[in-house]
Amino acid sequence: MTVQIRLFAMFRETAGADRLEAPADAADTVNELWAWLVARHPELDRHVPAAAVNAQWARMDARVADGDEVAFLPPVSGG
Amino acid sequence: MTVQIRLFAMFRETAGADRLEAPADAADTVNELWAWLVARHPELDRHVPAAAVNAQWARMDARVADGDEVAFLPPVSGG
Amino acid sequence: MPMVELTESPIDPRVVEAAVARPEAGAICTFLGVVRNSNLGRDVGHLEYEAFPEMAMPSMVRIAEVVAERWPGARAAIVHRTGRLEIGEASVVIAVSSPHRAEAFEACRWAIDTLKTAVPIWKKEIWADGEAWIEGVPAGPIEVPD
Amino acid sequence: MPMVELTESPIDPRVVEAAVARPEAGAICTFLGVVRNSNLGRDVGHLEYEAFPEMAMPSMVRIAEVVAERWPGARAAIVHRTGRLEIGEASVVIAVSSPHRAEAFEACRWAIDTLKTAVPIWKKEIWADGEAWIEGVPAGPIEVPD
Repeated sequence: MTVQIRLFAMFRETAGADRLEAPADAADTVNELWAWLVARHPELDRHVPAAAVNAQWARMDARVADGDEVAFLPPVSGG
Repeated sequence: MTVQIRLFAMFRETAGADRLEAPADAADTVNELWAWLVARHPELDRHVPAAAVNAQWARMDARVADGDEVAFLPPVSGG
Repeated sequence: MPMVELTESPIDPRVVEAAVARPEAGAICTFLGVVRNSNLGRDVGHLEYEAFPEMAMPSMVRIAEVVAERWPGARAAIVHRTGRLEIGEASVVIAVSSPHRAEAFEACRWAIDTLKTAVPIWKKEIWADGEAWIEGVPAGPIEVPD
Repeated sequence: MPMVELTESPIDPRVVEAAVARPEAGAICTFLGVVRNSNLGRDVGHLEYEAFPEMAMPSMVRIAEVVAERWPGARAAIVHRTGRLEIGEASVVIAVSSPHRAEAFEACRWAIDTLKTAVPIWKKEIWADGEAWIEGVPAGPIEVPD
């Protein structure tokens, strides 16, 4: 009963991991999951992420369910 | 004592020649030289040429001197 | 299906161009994003690009689809590089073909502008004396232009 | 000196692009004019291009010079084909590099628009049942854009 977290680029390097696992009861929403993550990696606190649930764009108040994969994305800079 | 005329594309095919020679006293201006040419190739009469003297853009009232090369250019369609 | 790729290998712009060539297309506009030797006054040694492939791919496919929907007769191909890139290498190549040139330029410009703001890809600059991830713009779903 | 050419041989866009690549250029916009299989509702068999080389060459050089003057840091290369061209072949390739992409797109667009209206080159369409020279616009000196 877990939620998968994926991190990229600056977030990945800051947290020192590209994937993390949170217990399913850690958060009801994307926003709460970010707070759970920041509690463990306070260096992330100054950042404002975009989020995706199961590789679909999601608002920070979107609900998170058991088995979801939630990605937190820094501002993009491709091209 | 002559003026060289150069023709391109539609004008060249209409006149059946890419180079013609006019006597230097055939025309004092580019416009008069065009009239001289049209008199010999009346099929050109419906066209409005741009002109160049010695490979430089020229107005139709520009003067023509002995030894000049005058080019008559149909509307361009490159690219 | 439009040609859309993420690749760790050098991009051949002619392959991208060829993917959009069609007998009815009179114009092809190709954009290359190239790694520059400096940015904001600092000398750049090399770049590293990272993508979230499961989102970046559908996002680039969507850009190519919008090009075909929004500009009648237009087709787009998009290839983005990932991994380590040296100065002068192409990080992204976008080719757009269309019957006439105005649409090719306009759609190609929209495609690269949108890619830079909507596709989950990040670049890190590596200098002689340090490095930093470049923070661009908050990403989100692609909006179809008017 | 900018790369500017008239050629009877197929144009290699890579060579044109390479002529403007520089370590400080982050963007290259390349335009290909391609022979289409139809125009104004008629099936085109092939095209023939004719140039007045003594004027077309300096005219194209001037376009490349204006690009470098008008758009800081921009460089242009221009190659135009002459003679017989088949469907799908490139009649003209223009590549513009610049530090950032906005200038590359804008200068490349200006260069092809200007080439089409100012350079003494003409095309003839050959159909199954006839042929005609295409009458474009009255040509004249190149004007520097604002």
